[in-house]
Formats: sequence, structure tokens, C-alpha cells
Amino acid sequence: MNVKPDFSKNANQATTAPAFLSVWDLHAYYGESYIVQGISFNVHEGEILALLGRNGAGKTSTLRSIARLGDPQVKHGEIWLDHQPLHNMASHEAATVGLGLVPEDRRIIPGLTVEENLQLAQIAPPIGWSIERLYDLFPRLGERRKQEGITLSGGEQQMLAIARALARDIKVLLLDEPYEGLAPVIVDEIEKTLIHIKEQGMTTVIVEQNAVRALELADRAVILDTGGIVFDGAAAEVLENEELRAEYLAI
Amino acid sequence: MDAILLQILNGLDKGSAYALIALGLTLIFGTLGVVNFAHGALFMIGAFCAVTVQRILNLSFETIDETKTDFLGNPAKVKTAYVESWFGPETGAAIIDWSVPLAILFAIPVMLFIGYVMERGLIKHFYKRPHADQILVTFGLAIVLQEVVKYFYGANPIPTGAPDVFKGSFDFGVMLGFDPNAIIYPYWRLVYFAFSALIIGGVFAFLQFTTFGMVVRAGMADRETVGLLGINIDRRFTIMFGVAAAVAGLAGVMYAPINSPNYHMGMDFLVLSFVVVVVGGMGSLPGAVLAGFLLGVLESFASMNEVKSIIPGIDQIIIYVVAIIILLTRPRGLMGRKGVMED
Amino acid sequence: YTNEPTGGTVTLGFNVPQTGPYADEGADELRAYELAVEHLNGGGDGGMMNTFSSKALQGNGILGKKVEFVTGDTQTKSDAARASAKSMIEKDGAVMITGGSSSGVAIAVQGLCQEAGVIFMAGLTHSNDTTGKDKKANGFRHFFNGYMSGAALAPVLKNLYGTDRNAYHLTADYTWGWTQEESIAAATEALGWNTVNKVRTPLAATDFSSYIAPVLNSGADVLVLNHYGGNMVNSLTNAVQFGLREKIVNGKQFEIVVPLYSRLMAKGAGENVKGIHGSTNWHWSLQDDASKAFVKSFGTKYGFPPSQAAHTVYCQTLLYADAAERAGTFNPCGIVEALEGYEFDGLGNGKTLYRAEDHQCFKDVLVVRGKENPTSEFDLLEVVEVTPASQVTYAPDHPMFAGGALGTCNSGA
Amino acid sequence: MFGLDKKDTTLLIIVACLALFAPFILNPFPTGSAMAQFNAGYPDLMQRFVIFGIFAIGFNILFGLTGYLSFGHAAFLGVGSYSAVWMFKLVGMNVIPAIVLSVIVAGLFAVVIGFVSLRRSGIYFSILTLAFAQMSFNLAYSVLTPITNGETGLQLTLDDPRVLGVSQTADGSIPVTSLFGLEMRSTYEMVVGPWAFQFNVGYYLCALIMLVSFYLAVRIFRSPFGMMLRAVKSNQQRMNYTGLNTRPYTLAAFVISGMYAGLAGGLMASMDPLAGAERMQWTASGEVVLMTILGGAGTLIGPVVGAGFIKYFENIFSKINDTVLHQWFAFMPDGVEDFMVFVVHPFIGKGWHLTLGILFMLVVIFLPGGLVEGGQKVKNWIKGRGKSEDSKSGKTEPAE
Amino acid sequence: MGILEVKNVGKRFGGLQALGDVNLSVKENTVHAIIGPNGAGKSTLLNCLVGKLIPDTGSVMFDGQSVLGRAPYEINQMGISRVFQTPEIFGDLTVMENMLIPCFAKRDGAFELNAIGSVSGQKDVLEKAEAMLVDMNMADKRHMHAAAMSRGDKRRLEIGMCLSQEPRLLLLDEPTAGMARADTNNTIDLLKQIKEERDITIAIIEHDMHVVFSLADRITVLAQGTPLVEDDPQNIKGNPKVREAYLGESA
Ligand SMILES: Nc1ncnc2c1ncn2[C@@H]1O[C@H](COP(=O)(O)OP(=O)(O)OP(=O)(O)O)[C@@H](O)[C@H]1O
Ligand SMILES: Nc1ncnc2c1ncn2[C@@H]1O[C@H](COP(=O)(O)OP(=O)(O)OP(=O)(O)O)[C@@H](O)[C@H]1O
Ligand SMILES: [Mg+2]
Ligand SMILES: [Mg+2]
Repeated sequence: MNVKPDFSKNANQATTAPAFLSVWDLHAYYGESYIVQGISFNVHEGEILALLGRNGAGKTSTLRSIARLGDPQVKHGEIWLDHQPLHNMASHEAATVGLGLVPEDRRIIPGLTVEENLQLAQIAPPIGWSIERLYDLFPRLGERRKQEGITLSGGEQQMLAIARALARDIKVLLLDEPYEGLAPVIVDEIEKTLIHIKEQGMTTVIVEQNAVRALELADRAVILDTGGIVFDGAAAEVLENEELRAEYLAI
Repeated sequence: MDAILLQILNGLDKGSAYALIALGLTLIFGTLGVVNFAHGALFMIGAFCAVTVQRILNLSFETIDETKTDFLGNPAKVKTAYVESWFGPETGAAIIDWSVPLAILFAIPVMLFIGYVMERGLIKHFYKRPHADQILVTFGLAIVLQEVVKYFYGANPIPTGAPDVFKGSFDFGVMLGFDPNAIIYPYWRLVYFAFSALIIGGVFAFLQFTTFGMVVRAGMADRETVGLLGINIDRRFTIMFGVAAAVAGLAGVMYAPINSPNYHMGMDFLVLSFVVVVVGGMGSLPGAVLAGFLLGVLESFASMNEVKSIIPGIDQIIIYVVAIIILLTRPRGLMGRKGVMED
Repeated sequence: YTNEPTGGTVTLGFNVPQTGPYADEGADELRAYELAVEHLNGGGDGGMMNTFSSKALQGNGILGKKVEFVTGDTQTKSDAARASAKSMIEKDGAVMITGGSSSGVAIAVQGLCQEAGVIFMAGLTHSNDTTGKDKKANGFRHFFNGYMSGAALAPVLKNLYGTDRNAYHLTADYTWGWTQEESIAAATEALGWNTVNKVRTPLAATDFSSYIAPVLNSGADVLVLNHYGGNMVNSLTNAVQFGLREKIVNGKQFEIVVPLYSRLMAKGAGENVKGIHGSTNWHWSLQDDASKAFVKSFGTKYGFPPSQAAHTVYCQTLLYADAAERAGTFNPCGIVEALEGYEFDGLGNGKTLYRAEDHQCFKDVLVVRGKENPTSEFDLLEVVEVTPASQVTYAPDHPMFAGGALGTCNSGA
Repeated sequence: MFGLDKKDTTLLIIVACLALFAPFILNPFPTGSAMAQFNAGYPDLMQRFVIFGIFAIGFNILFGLTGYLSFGHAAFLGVGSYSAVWMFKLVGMNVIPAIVLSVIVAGLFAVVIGFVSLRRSGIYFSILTLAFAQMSFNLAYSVLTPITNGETGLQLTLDDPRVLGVSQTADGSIPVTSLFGLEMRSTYEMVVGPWAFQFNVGYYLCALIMLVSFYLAVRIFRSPFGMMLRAVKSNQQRMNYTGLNTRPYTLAAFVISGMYAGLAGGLMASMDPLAGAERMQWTASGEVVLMTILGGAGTLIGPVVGAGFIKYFENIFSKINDTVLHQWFAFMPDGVEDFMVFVVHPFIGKGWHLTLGILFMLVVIFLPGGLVEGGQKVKNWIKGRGKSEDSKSGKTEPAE
Repeated sequence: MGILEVKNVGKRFGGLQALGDVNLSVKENTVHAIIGPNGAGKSTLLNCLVGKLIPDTGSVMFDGQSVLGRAPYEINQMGISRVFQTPEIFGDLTVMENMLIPCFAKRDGAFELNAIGSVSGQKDVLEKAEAMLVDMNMADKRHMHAAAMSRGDKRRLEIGMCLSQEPRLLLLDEPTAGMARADTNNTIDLLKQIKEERDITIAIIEHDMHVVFSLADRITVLAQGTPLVEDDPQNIKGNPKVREAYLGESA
């Protein structure tokens, strides 16, 4: 039932610009339930890819598979990041070769202060931005550095989650709904930050329900539906394609 | 007055034993969140490390002495320890005499190894399982460890003495201007007290002055996210477990001269150490230590006849009464952290 | 009657602690039971069957039936012990239950046997109550008791420590401890000793330091430890650690007394027992023919000398078998009749009487002392005095044994 | 039937059949054969199976549904036993008033302990219940001896005052417990060839009460109340913000399970009129926890299975000794026989704890969710081999 | 007089004045939106209304009765239901059971010991829950464990649960965060429909301006713990203070 991804097009692109992060024929399960049903896509160095789709389409599951978290269990498929086979790694190993994930629900660690949450990210090498630099980027966090992370407001937590990912020296940043629960001004700010780090060469995959904003930011888009890819192409193309937007994004 | 002072001293010493045992338990239970019913067994194995070292040092060859007879009237066999024949009777006897302190050296690697094997082979698979499953599996393990020890060493207590220099007691009373004999204290218990302080301090320093403690705490709260930050939390959990096992073991080694080790001594301490840890508050090391001392001192006071005549049987239940009062007045024990094992 | 043996065999139930703190004692009891069965069936060297004054036993089983046995684990808990005894009665058809390593268990099982209509031969139980307020017609005890310990010890203590002493009691806080405390205090006060204090210690206590520490300052110069098993090992070890024995109080050397001794437990306390007095039911170093025969028989089979527990239960098995032979039946009421008021010799404690009024045996009691220079790992105690039975005998209506009634024998029919 | 759906009715009927035919089922081996050691069909053990079954069923109502892990439930069992024995001593030998009183007293006790302990949750709750139970045990063992008869345990004596009955029977023994004259201990023995089956009045009374208790438990599980208890376990916060007061729910569950424990205690005393303090010790509380987890916490039948499992080991394995082993392996050549005995020896008789410990570990490692869920997995696996894989949906239903 | 009257409410966390001096009046049968930057104290205010927090100063009256000092379940029984910022549902229970519980709470009150009657026998409650599932478009997920649902679905379930209690005041804390556009639109429709069909007052916190402007009759802008302005939607959009503090240029 899932449309076979237009692989040839990717492959063609790959010859011109070699994929930086490449996911090939990924199948993942939560226990018995088959969720990610054969997904393949490439992300090129320095680009922003928007991964879109309805609730329950499998976006989070895909990101989690890439980040090598135990659930869902990847039963088949390959994931390459900068010539490193992620699919053979545990999540902490994937993190040390440069993968950064900002999970949905932010996952701020209870019992640790804001600063400790950031310090935690800088224990295992390689280390990215300094904590002071992160406070410059998110002054609100600097003001609350001694507060327990989970008592932050929703938006502040989101900032902390992004800051925590940047505290590590990463090659690719996976963002799972980074704008969720943020005030429009902050969304603007984070968008600026993303552009800023993109300029510095960061490769980003962004999952977002605010599809328009994500598409405006992204270079390319992949649309998922019930665990399979239904579109893979330029972001602008989605914005122009009424049918696609209506059917899969309801915009 | 001197009676009260005496009981304070006593309580502090008792408390140091409780604190030390609870410290090991709280590393696993309060910090890793694993309900470890095998902790008492680890303590017991520590004590049996002392027994084993004593046995090893006493390994002997037998010669037949025609002048004596054994209980059946046959010529008696006389045993001579190898150490004594190698190092000469005097040095040999001295080495045997010091078997308990020597056992510390023996126990550290043994306990680290046991902790390692236990964590890697068993506990590792149980972090995500319900607490009930953890109870069942560690209780099963505790029984197995106990029975194995019983199989080799029997059920009777095995006397394991401290070195001769520590025999006898120290007269505090005279020092403080009381009558002689008013406040006496066995030397070995003083050693135990000092040793506990040392270990407790060491563990605190390790967790306080390194990020290790923070990482483990974080890992317990959310393993997945810690993994996303590039930290190999499994390895740290293993180390933590090894340290906890070693602390439990050392507490056991040093306890051997105080009371002769037997195979079920761990179970005797198990309930008490859980109470101490919980009263101290889940996830709090200082809490566990404080609760250990507090309960030790209160227990000592309750054992005084003056107190018992007011409330009969109070020494039987004092620990539980205090536990109930503390848990009802302070929701998370003395110094517990929020959200640790509260559901 | 219950479980009347119909085939060529008769089944006895050996109910001992196989797990828990008394497991080693239980194991030794089991060894003795097996030895007794072997001897009854005509195997081995016959052991004490050769020295026993009654010659009814032929070495062909009991009443011509081969003796078989089943074993169970009491776990030193009344419930478990009763469950185990019940399974022997209900499932295995045992006609007699024997064993035990604590008074609570013995009394519980004795009560059960009375109701079920089988004979109970109590093993190690030292509480006055077993043949006092909890006595039962179907139960017999071959062990001595708290009162007898006191009566036996008192004269020895008088010789050793004089009549002007101040005693401090530490007592395990349950029935056995209380009865022993009462007995010893009464016996020593009769000598003129003063009882300074009686302190109860919790059953679950493992560290007695807070109970020992105040002793020296109380003016006492003798410490009596009414503890058994692990409690005894720990309290004695603690007392010695505190250096009590090196102290001089009231111008006298401080002394410790452990009224009930057992070799296995003395071993647990190690060097701390040296020079400490107490009483015991039997010891392998006794030189009478019966004891020698038993030690030889046991020692040859197992390689070490038997404990008092082993001796007791061996005797019990023989006595039961003998009673059945003499009565010509396994009917509990026949056995009770044969044992009541029965007098015999040759089982290691001299002339012995099973008193009809309370089913308590009266025989010599040993006063022992921890040996200063043991020659082997079994040689821990030395016999100081064999107190003759007459000195430890009391009237059946003695107040320490008052209350309760023997009732009538129950055959379960 | 009985207001249950089909699946539950089937389960109830199976349990009823098992209980009814237990004397046959548990005695599969002919008396006197080498395997007869493994027979469990004698009154005392059968009674224990069902009594501990009741205890565990009740415990599971609290633990399995609400997730509150009480470590002091044995206290209720002990209190129930004491009440029942006092009833026999003072009032009469009929078991009905004794059982009723034990349930009531245990219930009152549970109200008090539950009211205090339920102010905390998680491990703090567990330790509070443990503390109460240990206090009860320690006091019963020593200070409360006038009421509990301490170490020895409360027993009937020849001079009990018993207002509705005699202190002693005509032949001078203690009267036995009965149900309106039907003696609990009377047993009919049926001999079929080499087999002997025992039908005991006490057992059937216990079994009947167990069935009623089990039926009630099923009803509770399927009731709105049961669903609320599961909701408590799942998310108390949501409960509160949905207008539900969690405290009365948990307290009700606590008291109900305490009454089950009291019932078990009363039955125990009715079968064998003795009540000992050890029944209240933490190890006894721990035992019911183990039974429940071993069988499968939160499942209907699991606790009963777990109770049977542990009691079987305690009573059967502990009784196997070397002599029995030699009988089993007698057919082998001498050397092999001795070797086999040597190998098996550490695991039986005095080593039964070892076997039990190993089995605990094996069960929990390989059958997460307990014996019942393990059994279901095996069933599914066998079924699944017949059909092809068709369980793709992520739907999981709570096990029975 | 509004159905909800908040007067001079203040709340401090250590050194942080999370709520300064909040006055708020919500009129019956209106939708009142509370917007404001992250960390403004919106969720804190809600917590003060439902009994999760007790304010340091001020009073909260619902329908003429004070809610302060009452337990959360009592407040709920007065007719206030709340949807949380991170979904709070019964993860171990099925979707159907999740829906049943509030229906029981509505029918039976805070505590009802119906331990013998079976759930399947309670026809009225079953029907009501079923109808709600259909309304929320989740009937097909009836037997699923709630924990296994995607996050958007969890949030819709929670809204459904609150609605089935037929509250008089419904508090929504970012109900559509992380929801796909299509579902967001559905939710807006649903809320509109409910507002028309029932006597219900809604207070909603949202960062999605589309939602806010589609629903709200009245808007309060909260900033740093104090109300900045309160006005009708059309006026808010143009308010320069609001633009600066909250909306940013992209709105
Ligand atoms: N732990 C789990 N167990 C079983 N199924 C799960 C689990 N987590 C998610 N699923 C299922 O997997 C499917 C995909 O979920 P996923 O979270 O990847 O979706 P998503 O695209 O991120 O949706 P959303 O936009 O709502 O976050 C959903 O149908 C969900 O029900
Ligand atoms: N328990 C607490 N302890 C300390 N500070 C807290 C606590 N709860 C909230 N705060 C602080 O109070 C402020 C207000 O938080 P609140 O959650 O109410 O914000 P909000 O308006 O809901 O923001 P958002 O839109 O991001 O969810 C924040 O700065 C937060 O860090
Ligand atoms: Mg998602
Ligand atoms: Mg908020």
C-alpha cells in the first residue's frame, strides 16, 4: 500500500551531491506493530529537510529509529551518517559520531537544574557550543540556570532542549516538533537560530506540524503517511502543490 | 548522665553499621531505582570473604601425633598451617591474626567482580521491568547466594576474630572524668566507626566531586535522553553497582569480628537497611547516612531499662515507630528527592 | 488408632530444622535418627542398644516390622513445623513424630500430635512449659529444662564464685527466655546472690552492645545470658568484646554464665567461650559405657562426635521403639502406658525416670565449662560436674510448672 | 452466567473443577510408588493451597489493581488467626463465627493501617505497611504474650472457658473445630487399586470459600470499582482532575484485601486451631508478594497458581531426602546412582530453598508477567504454529 | 459578574514572581483566550484555578464559590475540567476505558463503591463514552492502549475525556499543540460546536493564533505574571504592545 519512494531521483541527486545522512529501506516495529514500513531518503550536507505528515504517520518513530533508541526496534534497513553506519550503533554511540536529537516532549531531565541539563550534554566528547554561548542565544535560560529544568514553562523547556543539542558538537540535528508550544516571537527566534546554524554548515531534519513555517525554512521535504514515503522533493514544490497539501497536510 | 553518654556512643557505633549498609543499598535502590533484595546477601558475602581469608590462611597439612588420641581413641592428627610453616610460627600466627584486615584487600576485587557479574548478567535486564519483578529476581538471587554459602560453610555462625591488638575495650569514662568502667568501648568497634566514616566520606567525595553522581541520577530519571547525549549510561550503572557491592562487602568484612558471620545474617539486616534508606529518603545519600545514625542512637536509647519501664517492649519496635513518624511528617523521608520510587 | 501399621514396615517422622539458623543442629539430629533406624533394623554395631538396660529390642525393627522414616523441615517455625508433621501423619502414615530445635516448635507440634493421636518424642526443647503448662499426654521429653539447669548450676557457681554476688540477666524476650531467667534467678537467689537487673532483649537483635554496655556500671559482677543459638553467640561475643571478663568489680573478677550450652553454638562463639560455665544435656566426652558406645558408633559412621541434640533424638527413637516392643503395640495409648513412670539406664545419663505426672525425664545434668586448650575442633567444652538426678528433681506441682493439664492419651480412634 | 462474561465464566468453571477434583488431580501417583513423593493430595496441603490462594487473591486486589505494594499483609492474616482461635477458646468450636470474626477484625485493622499508610505512595507506602506489620509481629512475640501466647503461639487448652460448648470432651481431649457438628478434620478415604484419595471436610469448606472469594475477585476486576483502581495505578493526577477522590478507592481496596487476608487467617485457624506470631513476620508478607508476582500480578488466576507453586515446594521438596533419592535411582548401576544422588542432593531436602530461589529467577527472567502470562505465551506459540502469524495489530489485552 | 472571577492572584516560586497581580473575569458561555510569551505564567494561573497550586495572595471564585483550599477533585466536581499541556491520560488503560472513567465520575461523583456490578452492564455510561469516541473521531482506536497512541491522538483523547464530563468551565492548556493541521481544524470545529450546543465556558491557552482568533470572544494577554491588556480579538491583533511582546512580525 505504501507508495514506493522515488528512489531514482534521490540516486541521481546522490551522484551530484553525496548524501550526508542516508536512510535506506528502514523497517521498524513497536513490539508486534509494524510502524515504519520501508523508508528511504537522503539528506545532504548543510541542508534542512522537513519531514511532514499527519499525527501517527510515523515521523517520530523515524527520528527515533535514526537516533538508535531502543523503541521502535529497527528490524531491517541501513542508516549512514557521514560514512558511519549508524544502524550498527547504540544511541550513545550514534550521539558521539555527531547525531543530535531534540525529542518530542523535550525530555528535560527531572531533578537536574537547567545548568546541569546542559552540563550533562558536555560530558561525553565531542563538545559543541559553550554553555555561556548558549545562554547568549537563550537569555531566559541564563536567568534560570539554577532552576530545576522541569519547572520551566513549556517554551523555556523547548529552548533548553535545543540548547542541549547544540551543546554537543553534532553533524546533524534532528528536531521533533521544535515549535510546539512556543510563542510566535520565540518561533521567530528559533527559526533565526536554525538559519544561523545552517549557515555554519549544520545539517538539519525538522519534523513539524506547522508545515508552512517548516516548508518556508526547509530546502527539501519528505512527506510520510502510515509509515511510508508519499513525497520526496523540493520544499517549494509542496507549497505550490495544492493537492499534496490538501491530502497530506490539510493546509 | 554517663548512662546517656554511653548510649549515644553506642548508638553512633550501631548507626555507623546501619549507615554503611544503607549507603550501599541506597546507591542501588535509591539511585539506580532497583529494589535490590540481594543487598543483604552481598553484605553477608563480604563477611564470608573474611571467613574465607581466615580459612585460606589456616590451610594446614596434617601430621599424626602418636602421643595424643582423638575422640575415637585413634592416634590424633595434628594440623599445622602452611603459613606458619612457611613464615615461621610467629610471623605465621601474626598473619593469621590479621586475617580480617587482610580480607579487605581480598574482598574489594571479589565484590567488584560479583557486582559486575550481577549487574551485567542479571540486573541489566531489569531496569525497565516493574519493581515487583526486581524484587522477585533479586530475592531469588539472595536465596541462591545464601544457600550456596550455607552449602559450603554450614548454618552455624563462624567465629572470625579481630587482630589481638584490637581486643579489649577502651575506657572513655576515665578520659571524661567519670568513674572507671562507666563508659567503656571495644577497640574494634572504634575501628569500625572510623572505617565507616572513611568509606562514607570516600563515596560522598566520589559522587560529589565528579559528575558521576549527576550522570547516574540523570540516567535513572531518563536513560534514553542521557543516551542521546552520547553518554554510555550502562557502563556507569555497572560501575555504580560494583561500587555498591564493594561498599556492602566491606561493611560485611569489618562486621565479621563484631558478630560471628552466618549465612542468613544478610536477611537479618535486609529489612532494617530498607527502612533506613527509605526513612533517609529515596535517592539521598546523606539522608541514608543520617537515618542510619538516627535510628542507631534511638535504638540504643530505647534499650535502656529506664525507657523500657515507661513503655514496655519499646526496644522491639522503636525503629518502626520512628520510621512511621518520620514518613508521616515528612512525605519523602528525611531528605528524599521528589519522584523517586513514589509510584 | 491413627496410622496403624498394617504392612511389614512402620514409619517414623523426623521433623527437624533443615533451613534457618538451626539447620546444622537439625542436620546432626537427622544423622542420629538415621543411625538409630539402622541400629533398630539390625545394622551397624548396635550403638546404645547394647548398653540400654531394657533388652526388648531385637535388632529386627519394631515388633518385627522394618523401620522406615520420612523427614521434614520445621524451619524453626510453628506453622511450618505443624505443616510438615501433618504431611507425615496424613500422607506418609507416620505413627510417631520426633524432632525439634526450639521450645515454641516443640510445643506446637506436641499439641498437634495430641490432637491427631500419634506419639511425639520431643527433641531439643529446654523450656519449662514443654512439660509444664503445655504438657500433653502423647508427648515425652528426653531433654532437661530451665529449672534443672538452675538447680544443677547453682552449687557449682557457689563453689566457684561464692555466695556474695550480684547477677545481671540478659534474657531473650520470649517464653523460653523468661522461664529460664526465672529458674536461674530463683536458684542463684537461693544461694544468697542478689539479682541486680533483668533485661529483656528483642528476639531479632543481632547486636547486643547497647544491652551489654551498661552492665559494668550497674554494680553487677556476674552476667547471666539467657540466650540460645545465634542470640547466645552474639551476646557472648559482644560481652567478651567489651572486655567484661577482664574487669574487677566489687573487688571480684567479673564472670559470665551461659545457663544453656550446646557444643554447636559454642563453636560459633569461638574463643569467647573459654572458661565460661553452663549446663548441657549430654556431652561426647562422658566416659560411661553407653556414651562411649554411642560416640564410637556415630563417630565411625560420620567422622566426628555427636552433639547433645543428636544424642537426645537417638535416645528418643530407641525409647519409643523399646516402649512399643514392651507394650506389644504401636497404639499411642499402649506406648504412653509403657513409658509413664518407666525407669531405665544405659543411655548415657545414668539412671533415668520418665515421670508419669508430666512426662519429663529425670536424669543427671552436666555442668560444663568452655575449655581453655582445646585439642580439636570438637573439644570445646569440658565436663565440670555431673549433677545427680536427685538434685534436679522437683515436685510435679512446682509453681514454675503449674497450669495446664496432661489430659489423656489420644490414639485418634 | 453469574453476571460474568463467557471467558470469565469458563475460567471460574475451570477453577471450580480443579478445586473439586483436587484430591484426584494432586494424587496422580499410586501410593507406595517411587513417585508418590510428589503427590500433594493430602488434606493439610490441599487446605494450604486454597487458603494461601485466598490470601494471594486478596493481595492481588490491592497490588495487581492499584499497584500499591503492601509489605505488611501478613499482619492481617495473623490478626485473623488470633481472632479465630480466641473465638474457639471463648465461644465455641463452630468455624462460622470464628471466620466471620476474623474477617471483621482484620478489616478493622486494615482500616486503621490503611488510613495511615495510604497517605504515602510508592516505596514509602511499602515501608509504612512493613513497619506496622513488624511492630505487630514483635509485640505479638513478646509483650503481648498474654493475648498471643508469644513464641509458642495461641493454642487451645483443656481448660478453655468456651461458653457454647465443653472445655474438654468426655474422653478428656480438646474438642475439634466443626461446621455445625461436621468435623473439619474428618476425612473419607477412597481406595482405587493402588491409589488412595482423601476427601476432607475442611478442604472442601476452604475450597468452597476460595471459589466464592475468587468469584468476588472476578466481579471486582470487571466492575467500575476495579477499573477505577487500575486508573489509580495508571495516573493518579488524571484521576484527581477528573473529579475522583483516589483515597477512598485505595482505602477500600486495602480493606478488602485485608479482609481476604483475615479470611485466610481465620480459615487457617479453623483447619488447625493454632495462631503463631511468625504468621505476621515480614517473611510471611514477603511470601504473598512473591506468590502474586510469581503467578502474575494483576491477573485473575495468577496469584492462586503462585501460591500453589510456593507451597508445593515448601511441603514436597523439603521432604525429599537422600534415602528417597537412592530409591529413585536404584535402577541405575551403583556408581551412576551415587553420582545422580550427589548431583541432585543439594537441591532437595535441606536445599529446597536453593531450588526455589533458582526457580524464582528463571520464572521472572524467562516469563515476564509471571507463570500465567508465560503459560499464555506458550499457548499462543503453539496456536501460532498452527496458523500463520496474524497478530500484527498492536493491540494488547490485559491477561486473565 | 463572570462565572470565573480571579482577583489579585499572586504566586511566587522562590525568587521568581510567576504571577504578579492577576485580575481576570470570564463571562459565562464565552471563550476566553489567555495568550502571552513563554513563561508568562499562563499555566501557573491555570494551576491555581484547579487546585494544583495554591496562590500566595488573592481569591478565585467560580460561580460565586471560592475554589481556594479545595482538593482538585472537589474543584472538578464543581464543574471545572482541565486539559494539560503535556497529555495526562491513563496510559495503561484502553482508549475506551479512558473515556469511561470521566463518564463514571460525572454520573457517580467523587467516590462510588460499585465493586460487584460489571462495567459492561452500565449501559448509559457505555453509550455516552461511545458517542464521545465517535465525536472525537477515535472510535476505531477503542481497544488500543492509550500509551501507544501518537501524541496528537493522546491530546484529542484528553480533550474528549474532559468534554464527556460536561464541565461548565473547560480549561485548555495548548490543546492543539503538536496536532496536525487537519485535526486542529477538527478541534476548532468541535469546540465551536460544543460551545453552541452546551452551556459551557472555555478558557484556552494557545500559541497558535489561528486557533485563538477562530475561537476567542475575549483575549487576555499575560506577560511576566501580569495582564498586559484584555480586549476583543480584533483589537489585540493591532495592539503594538502585544505585537512586540508576543506576536512578533510574522503574525
Ligand atoms: N510505544 C508505542 N507502542 C506501540 N505503538 C506506538 C508506540 N508509539 C507510537 N506508536 C504508534 O506508531 C504510530 C506512529 O507514531 P509516531 O509517534 O511515530 O507518529 P508521529 O508521526 O510522530 O505522530 P505525531 O505527529 O502525533 O507526533 C502511531 O500509530 C502510534 O500509535
Ligand atoms: N514549580 C516551579 N518552581 C519554580 N519556578 C516555576 C515553577 N513552575 C513554574 N515556574 C516558573 O514560572 C514561570 C511561569 O511558568 P508557566 O508554566 O506558568 O508559564 P507559561 O505561561 O505557561 O509558559 P508556556 O507558554 O511556555 O507554557 C516560568 O518562568 C517558570 O520557569
Ligand atoms: Mg511525533
Ligand atoms: Mg504553559
